[in-house]
Amino acid sequence: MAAEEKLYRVALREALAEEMERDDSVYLVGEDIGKFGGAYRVTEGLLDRFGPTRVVDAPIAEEAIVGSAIGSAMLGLRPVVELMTINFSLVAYDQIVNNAAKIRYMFGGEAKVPMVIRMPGGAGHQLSAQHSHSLEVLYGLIPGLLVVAPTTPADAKGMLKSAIRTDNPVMFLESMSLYNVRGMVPDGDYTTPIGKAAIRRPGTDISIVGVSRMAVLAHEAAKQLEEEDIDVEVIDLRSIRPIDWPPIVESVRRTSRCLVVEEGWATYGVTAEIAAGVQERCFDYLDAPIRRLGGAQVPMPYSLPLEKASIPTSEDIKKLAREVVGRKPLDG
Amino acid sequence: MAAEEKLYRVALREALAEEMERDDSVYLVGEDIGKFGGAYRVTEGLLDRFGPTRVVDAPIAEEAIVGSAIGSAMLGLRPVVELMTINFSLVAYDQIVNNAAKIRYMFGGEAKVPMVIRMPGGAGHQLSAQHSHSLEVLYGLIPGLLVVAPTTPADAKGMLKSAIRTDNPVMFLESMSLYNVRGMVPDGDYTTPIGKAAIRRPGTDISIVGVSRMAVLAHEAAKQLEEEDIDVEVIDLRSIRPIDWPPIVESVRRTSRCLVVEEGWATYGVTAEIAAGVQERCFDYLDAPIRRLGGAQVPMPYSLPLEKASIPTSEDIKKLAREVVGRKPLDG
Amino acid sequence: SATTVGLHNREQQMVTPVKPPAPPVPSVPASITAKKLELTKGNRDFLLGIHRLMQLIRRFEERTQEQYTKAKIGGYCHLNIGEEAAVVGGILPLKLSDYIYTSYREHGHAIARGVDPRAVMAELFGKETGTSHGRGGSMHMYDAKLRFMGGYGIVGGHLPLAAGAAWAVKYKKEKDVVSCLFGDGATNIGAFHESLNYAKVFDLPVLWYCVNNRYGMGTPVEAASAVADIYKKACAYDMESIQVDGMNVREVLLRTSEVVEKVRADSQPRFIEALCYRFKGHSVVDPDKYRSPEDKEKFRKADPIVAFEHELETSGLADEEYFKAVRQAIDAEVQDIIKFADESPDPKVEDLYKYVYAAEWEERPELRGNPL
Amino acid sequence: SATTVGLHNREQQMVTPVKPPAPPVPSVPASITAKKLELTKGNRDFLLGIHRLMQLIRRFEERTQEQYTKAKIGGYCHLNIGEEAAVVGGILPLKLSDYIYTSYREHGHAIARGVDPRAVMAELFGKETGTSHGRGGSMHMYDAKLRFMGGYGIVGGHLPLAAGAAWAVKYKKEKDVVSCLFGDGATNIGAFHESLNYAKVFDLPVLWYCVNNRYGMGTPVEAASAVADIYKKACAYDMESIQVDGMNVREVLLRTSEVVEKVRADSQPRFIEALCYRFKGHSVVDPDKYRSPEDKEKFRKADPIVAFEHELETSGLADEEYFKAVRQAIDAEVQDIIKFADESPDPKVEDLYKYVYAAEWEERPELRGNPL
Ligand SMILES: Cc1ncc(C[n+]2csc(CCOP(=O)(O)OP(=O)(O)O)c2C)c(N)n1
Ligand SMILES: Cc1ncc(C[n+]2csc(CCOP(=O)(O)OP(=O)(O)O)c2C)c(N)n1
Ligand SMILES: [Mg+2]
Ligand SMILES: [Mg+2]
Repeated sequence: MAAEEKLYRVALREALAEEMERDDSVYLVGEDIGKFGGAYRVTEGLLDRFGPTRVVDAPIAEEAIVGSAIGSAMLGLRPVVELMTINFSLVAYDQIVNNAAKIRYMFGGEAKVPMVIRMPGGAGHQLSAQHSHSLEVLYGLIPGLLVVAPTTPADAKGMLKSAIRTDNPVMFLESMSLYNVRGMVPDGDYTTPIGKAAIRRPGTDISIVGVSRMAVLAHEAAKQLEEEDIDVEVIDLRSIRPIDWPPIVESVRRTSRCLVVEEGWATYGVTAEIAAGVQERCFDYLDAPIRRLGGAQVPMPYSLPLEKASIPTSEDIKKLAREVVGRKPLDG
Repeated sequence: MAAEEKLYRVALREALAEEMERDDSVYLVGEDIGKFGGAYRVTEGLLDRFGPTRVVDAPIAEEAIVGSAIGSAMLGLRPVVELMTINFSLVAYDQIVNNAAKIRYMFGGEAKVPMVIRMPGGAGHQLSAQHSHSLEVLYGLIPGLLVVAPTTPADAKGMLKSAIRTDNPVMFLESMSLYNVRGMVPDGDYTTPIGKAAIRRPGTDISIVGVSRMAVLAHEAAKQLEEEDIDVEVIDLRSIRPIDWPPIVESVRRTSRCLVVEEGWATYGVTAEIAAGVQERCFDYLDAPIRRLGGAQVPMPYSLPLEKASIPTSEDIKKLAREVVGRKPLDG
Repeated sequence: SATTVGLHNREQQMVTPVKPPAPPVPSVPASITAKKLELTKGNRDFLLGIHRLMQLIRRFEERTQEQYTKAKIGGYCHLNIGEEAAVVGGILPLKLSDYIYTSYREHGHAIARGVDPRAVMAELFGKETGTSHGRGGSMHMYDAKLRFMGGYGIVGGHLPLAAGAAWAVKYKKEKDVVSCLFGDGATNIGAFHESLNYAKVFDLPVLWYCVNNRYGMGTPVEAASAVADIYKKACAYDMESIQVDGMNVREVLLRTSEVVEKVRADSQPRFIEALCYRFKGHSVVDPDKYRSPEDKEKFRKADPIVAFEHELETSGLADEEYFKAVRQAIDAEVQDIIKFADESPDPKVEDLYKYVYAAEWEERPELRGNPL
Repeated sequence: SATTVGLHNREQQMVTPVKPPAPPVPSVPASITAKKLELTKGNRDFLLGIHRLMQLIRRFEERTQEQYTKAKIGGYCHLNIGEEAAVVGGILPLKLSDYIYTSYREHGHAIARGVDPRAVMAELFGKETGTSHGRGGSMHMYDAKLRFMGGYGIVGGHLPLAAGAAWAVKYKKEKDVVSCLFGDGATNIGAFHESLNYAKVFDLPVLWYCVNNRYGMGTPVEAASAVADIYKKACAYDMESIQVDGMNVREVLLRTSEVVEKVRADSQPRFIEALCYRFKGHSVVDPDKYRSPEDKEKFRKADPIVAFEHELETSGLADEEYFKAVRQAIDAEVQDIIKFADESPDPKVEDLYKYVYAAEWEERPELRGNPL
């Protein structure tokens, strides 16, 4: 298939525009997504193209933004909400958990809530404590939600289309640090399924599962570890809920070693579930404990050196991967 | 030490009253905790005893309740907030995560937030989807918070006193289903430390770690399993953040088998962290994968039979414990 | 009893003589005018229909309380007793094409809307035949056909949804009104503010309908709200707002009707406060010790059903014998309703995971979590 | 430069002749009356002190923008340029025993309060000598001694805290006022509503001070708020509320002073809207394409510093030469401030976990999570 190199943010924009063209019931709502062009410029130009009924600049009122999107979805529209960052989703957390995720079930299947909430997360921009969150687990925990975290422009576009088209509420977790990443994006209309992990690199010595941007870092680390003769299989989790266990399990059974990496706090983080689930499913195959890497367990500090010390790097991944690979198996 | 049998709710009430007597800066705030007596009658009688300045009936405005408590704590008071149930804490989630937990750090240690947020969680009362949540993990995840879940009247009293006395924000997770539980409560002033798990029953065949009410159920299950010659060690997690690893690790290294149980959703739940952490720390000692048990991954249904099918029972615990114990070790 | 089934087409119906047993919701004239509410012979059937609906709600709720005591019903359970005029008067003026969002105190709301009372009771019993197939219970009734968009349990949490429904109506260039019912206590929470502002900023056709029953649990309005006259809060949104006597069903009907049609005409949100009184405790298990007997007695004297009966009697439209017959008929009807609920089947346990997700994700095993 | 250190005891000080370089915050008379603000010789020092403070904030912010471009400062960074009258006028009338809560747009707020501008700049540079020891940055300044209770980044999120601080003041039977500053956009979020209602219900001594700079990011007030005159929103809380010309520092000082003392006297919350204009983009990286050049030009003509200088000049209290000297002195001062920040040490990486918890839980290893 023909493809072209594009920015992650542009791939997202294309998905939005194409879905809006395709389906009149799709509209966008968020703070400063129109005239301002979007805090991270994902929606730039869409107001001019689709007008203020379909690209809605909302007041700073996340409960109303998310809640009204839910209400409109119950009436058959397909809202795509942009929350400026994941940090502000906490104000709307009740709406997401108690309404978006539950309406279908608590009304016995009589209603549905086809909507997407897009928002960037992550740290690394000196935004300090209140504005540097990963928090995927807050949404991964909730039955009724689908939760994805694409890491490539191609996935960003394809998964956003899938998210818009499904009849379920989807939390679409972008990463501030990925908006400027380039990658090949297939031409034309395509979707990338929700619920599927991606093997980014095959390998035989260790399986590294990366969450969101950490999948990208894990890939970098893997390339460098090659020089040390460590052959890493890199799995991009992509789908936080549901978790795509089969490729992870197949991989770990093959490599017998596993490391899981996330940018946020690992204690009670996404990596906890992956590690717990892998040991359940691969117990007899493991030659070393599954290790986890996450951000420092602090509210994110502003100071650049402190912030740097708080976010996992590919060096950290390499170090831990070496440890896991170096660990003698039980019968070794 | 002399002791007396008391209800869990009464033990809590005593802790509140005694701490209010001891320290003028302690006050209570919440919805209907005064005239109404508290939705679960924990604060009954305290308004008469301490007056409306120290037992504050607040409007239905959880952000204001929690946020104002934080503000008052910054000025040296020691608020004890009652949120009617954990479900309503979602509306105040931003206040808890972005203010209570972060204020000290983001202001470089210049401020502190000595406060307690008490709230009951759990299911089993046909309260359906929006009112049946466990969600310990939402708070366990957050650096800056201490999070406890006492299961006995003695712990309820002693840990509440510790929570009120520490200079840190404490999420104090009660359980609707435990309010009417009786247990011996020591006389006089005592505290039970935060951050410590409790071995409820020693055993040699399997370690079961229970979260909140599931520690009680695990204990019941253990007694019954005795008849099947399965000797269970029961660990009551008690402290969600921090996790008290040493006794858990010591136990699992001894029994070589581990089961973790929570009432809420296990995927991305508290049990994920415990299982992940145990396999990291006890890898060479394990004879079977660590298993987890949690509630059904559904918004809680109202229907009694459906609800029953959604909440772990001691039968479920027994069944899984048998499986874990029955599982042949690697070299078996 | 087939006659208790909700009327989905009541607008098309002619005004016919109402004899008990009758459909629970009276045939509503195309528009409710002062003339239509005059205590005249010509209006008799409609007026008696309203009375009957109020009585049905009252009796339904009384029996609900009793069934709760018998453990046929569980969970939180909030009754509309005392609020019948506010409820019926607030809901009947809506067209069937209009939408309703409401709170957990909603049995009467559903019945007034025409939702089959058997389905309401069955939901309370947690049965598959319930409005939400037993998944929702007392707080979460739903009827898509009647655009009864649900009862919600988080105070204030449904107000943003109502704004969004109105957004959708406008988006689709339709002329429906979204009515959002909530309590006095709900006006103190953030979502209230955000929603009203949102509705005004985007000219959304919402009727914000506050049932001020003077208490949020044990807290009187004036202890929780800086402004005791709730309707005045609309000033912060530059929104037309009125207070109506929520004990007087004819007043509520008339004024709500006027407001609904204004909203429809200009797609501007408006606010109504219906002042009434919660006769029972907050929920069926509330011992209600925080209100003085005098206070309760005072309001009991203004019982909206008694007051309406008095009007009907004084104007010669009905007499005590008629009321007695209605009560008896309703007794029997509610008995049937309970029987229906009681005899209905529970949801199947194997359907536990049904409805968590829609469409291609429905009941997918990977969404059941750890398949232990 | 020792002279730039914040004055912690300015109330006790006598009004002394102000010659640059001088303390950034002028000595404030015990009460700011109309008389004290008259453009007379007797008030000269005080008035020039105010002018100087406004200039300091202006220059500080200009250099902040520049330092950001040089990557000395990171993160989100919001300036007070254009808001100097609203900021200085809103903050100086507070006693040093009063409390301040504010938003992320706060450099000028901190400086006006008397926080050492070197510590403010050092915080922007992420240094250990910063107000928050480099942990907070632009959005999270704090100074316990000056009761500057912090800058907060979640829109509206600090309003409940301010209500709580006022609760504590009342609880302790003290007579302090809590001033809470926030933007126009913040008045649309739920926490705003909850906090104002809360403050009124409990008679809390809060001054709600809205800096209406006419935009929330790219969104003009009237596009986001149902009521464009923000001060009118206080009607929903039965709260006294005024709008002041936030480009006129003397008006702001006078009227704020009156309101602060009213709040102190009767422990009733009050509301002030200071109408001004954000001269720069929302943050230093905002290209600000959404406002017309004409609009910007219009407001630039009303520059609050220029306007004040004009008053001072017309009344013969100062002349262009003086203003030039002040500017030069401030240039040098801010240069020193930057130097201080630049030369200050970074926080130590080994202190990463310090301050997560207080007291017995500080730096406990089990709270670092998985010790990998
Ligand atoms: C956010 C939230 N906080 C608290 C509750 C608990 N609660 C349920 S009903 C209620 C009182 C509501 O009062 P009002 O809005 O006047 O409605 P009413 O019950 O009188 O109909 C409270 C506090 C809740 N459901 N949601
Ligand atoms: C809850 C929340 N939503 C969104 C944001 C992103 N944001 C930061 S500042 C801002 C605009 C605030 O406008 P206003 O209150 O007028 O203050 P100003 O920036 O003009 O001083 C927005 C939307 C945020 N910080 N918090
Ligand atoms: Mg009420
Ligand atoms: Mg603004």
